[in-house]
Amino acid sequence: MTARIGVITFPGTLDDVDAARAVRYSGAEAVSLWHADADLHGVDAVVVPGGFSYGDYLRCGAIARFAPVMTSVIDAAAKGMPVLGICNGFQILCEAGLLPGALVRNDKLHFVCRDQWLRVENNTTAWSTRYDSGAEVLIPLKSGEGSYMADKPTLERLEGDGRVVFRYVGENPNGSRSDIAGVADERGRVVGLMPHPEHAIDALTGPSDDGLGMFYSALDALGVAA
Amino acid sequence: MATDTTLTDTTARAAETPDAPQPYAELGLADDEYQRIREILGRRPTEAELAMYSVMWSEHCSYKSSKRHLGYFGDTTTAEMREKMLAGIGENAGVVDVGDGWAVTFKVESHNHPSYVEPYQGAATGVGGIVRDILAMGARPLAVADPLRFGPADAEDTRRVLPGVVAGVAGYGNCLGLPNVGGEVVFDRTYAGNPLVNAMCVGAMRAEDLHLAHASGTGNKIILFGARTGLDGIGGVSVLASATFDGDESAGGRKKLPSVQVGDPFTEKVLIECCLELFAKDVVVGIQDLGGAGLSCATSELAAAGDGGMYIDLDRVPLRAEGMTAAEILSSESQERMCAVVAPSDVDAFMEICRKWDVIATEIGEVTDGANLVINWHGETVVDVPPRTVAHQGPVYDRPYARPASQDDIQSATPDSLTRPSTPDELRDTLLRLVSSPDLASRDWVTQQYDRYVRGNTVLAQPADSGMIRVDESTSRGVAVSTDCNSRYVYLDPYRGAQLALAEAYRNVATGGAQPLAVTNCLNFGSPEDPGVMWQFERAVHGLADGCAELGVPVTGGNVSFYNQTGDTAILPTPVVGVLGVIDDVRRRIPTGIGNEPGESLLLLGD
Amino acid sequence: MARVVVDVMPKPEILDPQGQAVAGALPRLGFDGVTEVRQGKHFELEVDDSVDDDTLAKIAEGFLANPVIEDWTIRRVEQ
Amino acid sequence: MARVVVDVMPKPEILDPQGQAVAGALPRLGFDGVTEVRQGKHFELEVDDSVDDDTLAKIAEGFLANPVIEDWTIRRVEQ
Ligand SMILES: Nc1ncnc2c1ncn2[C@@H]1O[C@H](COP(=O)(O)OP(=O)(O)O)[C@@H](O)[C@H]1O
Repeated sequence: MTARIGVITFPGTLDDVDAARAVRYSGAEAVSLWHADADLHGVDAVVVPGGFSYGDYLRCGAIARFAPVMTSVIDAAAKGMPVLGICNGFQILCEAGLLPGALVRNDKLHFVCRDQWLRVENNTTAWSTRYDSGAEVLIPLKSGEGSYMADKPTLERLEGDGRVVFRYVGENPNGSRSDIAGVADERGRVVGLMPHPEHAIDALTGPSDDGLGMFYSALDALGVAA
Repeated sequence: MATDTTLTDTTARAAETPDAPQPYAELGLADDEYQRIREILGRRPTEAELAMYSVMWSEHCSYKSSKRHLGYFGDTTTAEMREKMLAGIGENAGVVDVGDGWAVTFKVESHNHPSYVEPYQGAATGVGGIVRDILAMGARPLAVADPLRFGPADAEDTRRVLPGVVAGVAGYGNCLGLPNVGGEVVFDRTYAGNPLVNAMCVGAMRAEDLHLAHASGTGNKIILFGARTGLDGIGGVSVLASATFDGDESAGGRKKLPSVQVGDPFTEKVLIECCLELFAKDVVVGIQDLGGAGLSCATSELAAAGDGGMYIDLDRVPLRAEGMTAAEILSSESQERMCAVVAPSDVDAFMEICRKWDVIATEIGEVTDGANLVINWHGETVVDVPPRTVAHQGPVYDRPYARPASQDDIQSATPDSLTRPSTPDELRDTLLRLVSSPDLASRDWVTQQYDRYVRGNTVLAQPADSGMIRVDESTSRGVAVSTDCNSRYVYLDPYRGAQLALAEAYRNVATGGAQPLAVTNCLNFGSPEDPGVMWQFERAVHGLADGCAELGVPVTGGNVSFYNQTGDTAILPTPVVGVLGVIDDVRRRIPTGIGNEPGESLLLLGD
Repeated sequence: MARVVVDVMPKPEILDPQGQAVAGALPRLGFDGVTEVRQGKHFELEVDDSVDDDTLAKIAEGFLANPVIEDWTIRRVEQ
Repeated sequence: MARVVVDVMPKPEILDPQGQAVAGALPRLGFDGVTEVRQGKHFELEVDDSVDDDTLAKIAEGFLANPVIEDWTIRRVEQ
């Protein structure tokens, strides 16, 4: 059986073609999902890709989270479906309440595009089992509002429960609290991160192919061999 | 606030009041140009017509000072050079056959003055404009590049202009999802009051999908789609409302209209996807982007390129502001709009696709079997003109040009007269001056703000010599682009300097592993009314054209930006040259840099 | 019709890099005496009279602001 | 010390894509009756009593707002 992984397109989504390519590279079938269609078309997992949904006007992800497709994603996530939010997708998942915290303007106020080292802090989530714990991976980061914020109790809970999945290595690129690059929900099925694993699937077009591990991990979680 | 409709300046009214004074001079038309319009029409133009002619006959739209010289590009292009050219000068953008059924289109545009007035929005809308040009050819935009010129890095105003321009290029391009794969950042004092913000876009399509702007087929519908039309960028035209009939003061209250446009990259992104779906479903006969001269340009160019006339009902244009006059609607430079010609049987399908993308689309008129472009407003005719006279038959000037006397002095100041470091200390000092010079500094501060990864096809970007994009994933075919110009060389010798710019861009494309195929340009110069500047221009055009002939690559299009000067001081002549190349397998690209592997041999080619 | 103003501000404990950048720049521009700056968003809504305060609060809390990081205030203004 | 509020809004004739996006989203979220939205910036400044209204106007005009495309208002608020 081939896993079917949905990739959502909102108006203003940009990295949907890239996310679909990454899904295909991992051996799964990419199914495109349209924001206005609540039907998830029987997919096994969902990627909420990067971009500027609705122009990121108001707040990043604030408008997209109300799309019909997100209601279905929230239901499916409650039942344990693996969901990965990348960059704008991470912001949407936070706005939708699937992940805690919020992403705010980079501390230096500029958009930052750079190849970023990340440390894998938790290799037990649906999207990180293919990495060794503590492994360092090179993944592009490109965002203007990527600074992860949460109140102290939330941060303590995240750290205590091992829900910080990826952390920035070296100089913090955006002012993110505790150098957090990505977090998971309580069950480790929903993961969001600012850097773009779908841009690190081939040394031809990215700095590494380290990002593929996230997609392979999802296949493992779904119990299908890639 | 609303203009009294009884005062609408209709063609009938124009015929009845031949002597009504008109503010043509304020709109930038010369006496003889105004007379020519009267001759063409056999009466005085209406306000709306005057607005159309004045903007379409401006230097920016009509190329009146440069046309005569630009012809030399065509004269020097041989049949052999033309072989891979699917569309050339005169179209929205040049199109080149890159093999395997792929066609690639590319062009550079300037947005210099608006970027000085309001750096962020000026640069942002510059990117938006060039992207729509590429889209109007039927292509999917693939990547952008941004050749930039600023005053000295430590000048007060550069601190306002540079961060704003870079943030604007980033803000618009990133949100549009186009990787930024190249550009330049150059500092010189002559750009202090006149930065250059040039933007390049590259797009690709299947060769058979090439869409040229034309409106043929009587009964075909004209559909305006994208953003609403507002009071953007029509500062100049507001003299009409107040001057022609010295209207009441409430109309005069509009005098301070913004000449700035604000971009909405989200709307443009949706517009791109919507257009590509319209092309794919084959429901478009002709298409034109709305750029500098707004609806004036789009309607007159579409009609001029067709075989009939055109009727437009201006009341149907969706507006964003209240009380706009016909002239204002026609001149508005509101961004993120396109105009399509659609067969009646396809209108429903067209509208359905626009609804899917939440794009406002309105049928505003149709192709007629008449000869004229006729535009109605409130049920009366306000424009009735032969479209070619607006779009293509603007004035052509033969401006005097002469080698400035100062050129000898400039050329005699050779490097021999420079003092050279002769002691270790002086050498150290020179080296430190070099490495601390803004011109040699890292461009990271700029390029870090640009997304170079989006869409996952970027094979080369900064710090490579050229940007390279994979066009076809199944075959790994790709294209490379580079823009270059050392304007100090051009200043010394415009002919050779332009050739050096070409040679540099050509080399940058070649060293990445691509075969250079075609050339575009953005010719940034001072005032064409200065014979010395005109001479620089004429020499640069000849140098570039002759260089292209020698290398066997055609100039497929370009852009001219004159009047780049502060007071009497012109900028350094800056003919930015863009070269496009093809590579049949991007996996064989050659990344910039040496020393990647131990044991590499270093060879020096040339002398 | 009424005009409603909604102001949305970063919570006091949340870092406000935009406000800080402004506060840091003012002395360099020769303006002294501004000790703190915080930057938020200002919305002006034209609403039908049918829209009551409860609904406005829902719009502010559920949409215009992100209560994880932002506080909001609403006021109706005379026109 | 005084608290000063500066609101910066896009000029009426200038396109406001952010406000448009909000206005467009509200009906989809089930909120009807909001006919127009404009979005701007809201600054809260803590200033020494030595800073006069003239200086504040200069700060707003020259720095907080971009007068080419934005209008601004200043008010001092009681604390
Ligand atoms: N404005 C810009 N936008 C995008 N890329 C730029 C810009 N300016 C410079 N670059 C890129 O940064 C790299 C270094 O630029 P530069 O130092 O000018 O290179 P070179 O001197 O080799 O031409 C190049 O890859 C160039 O394309």
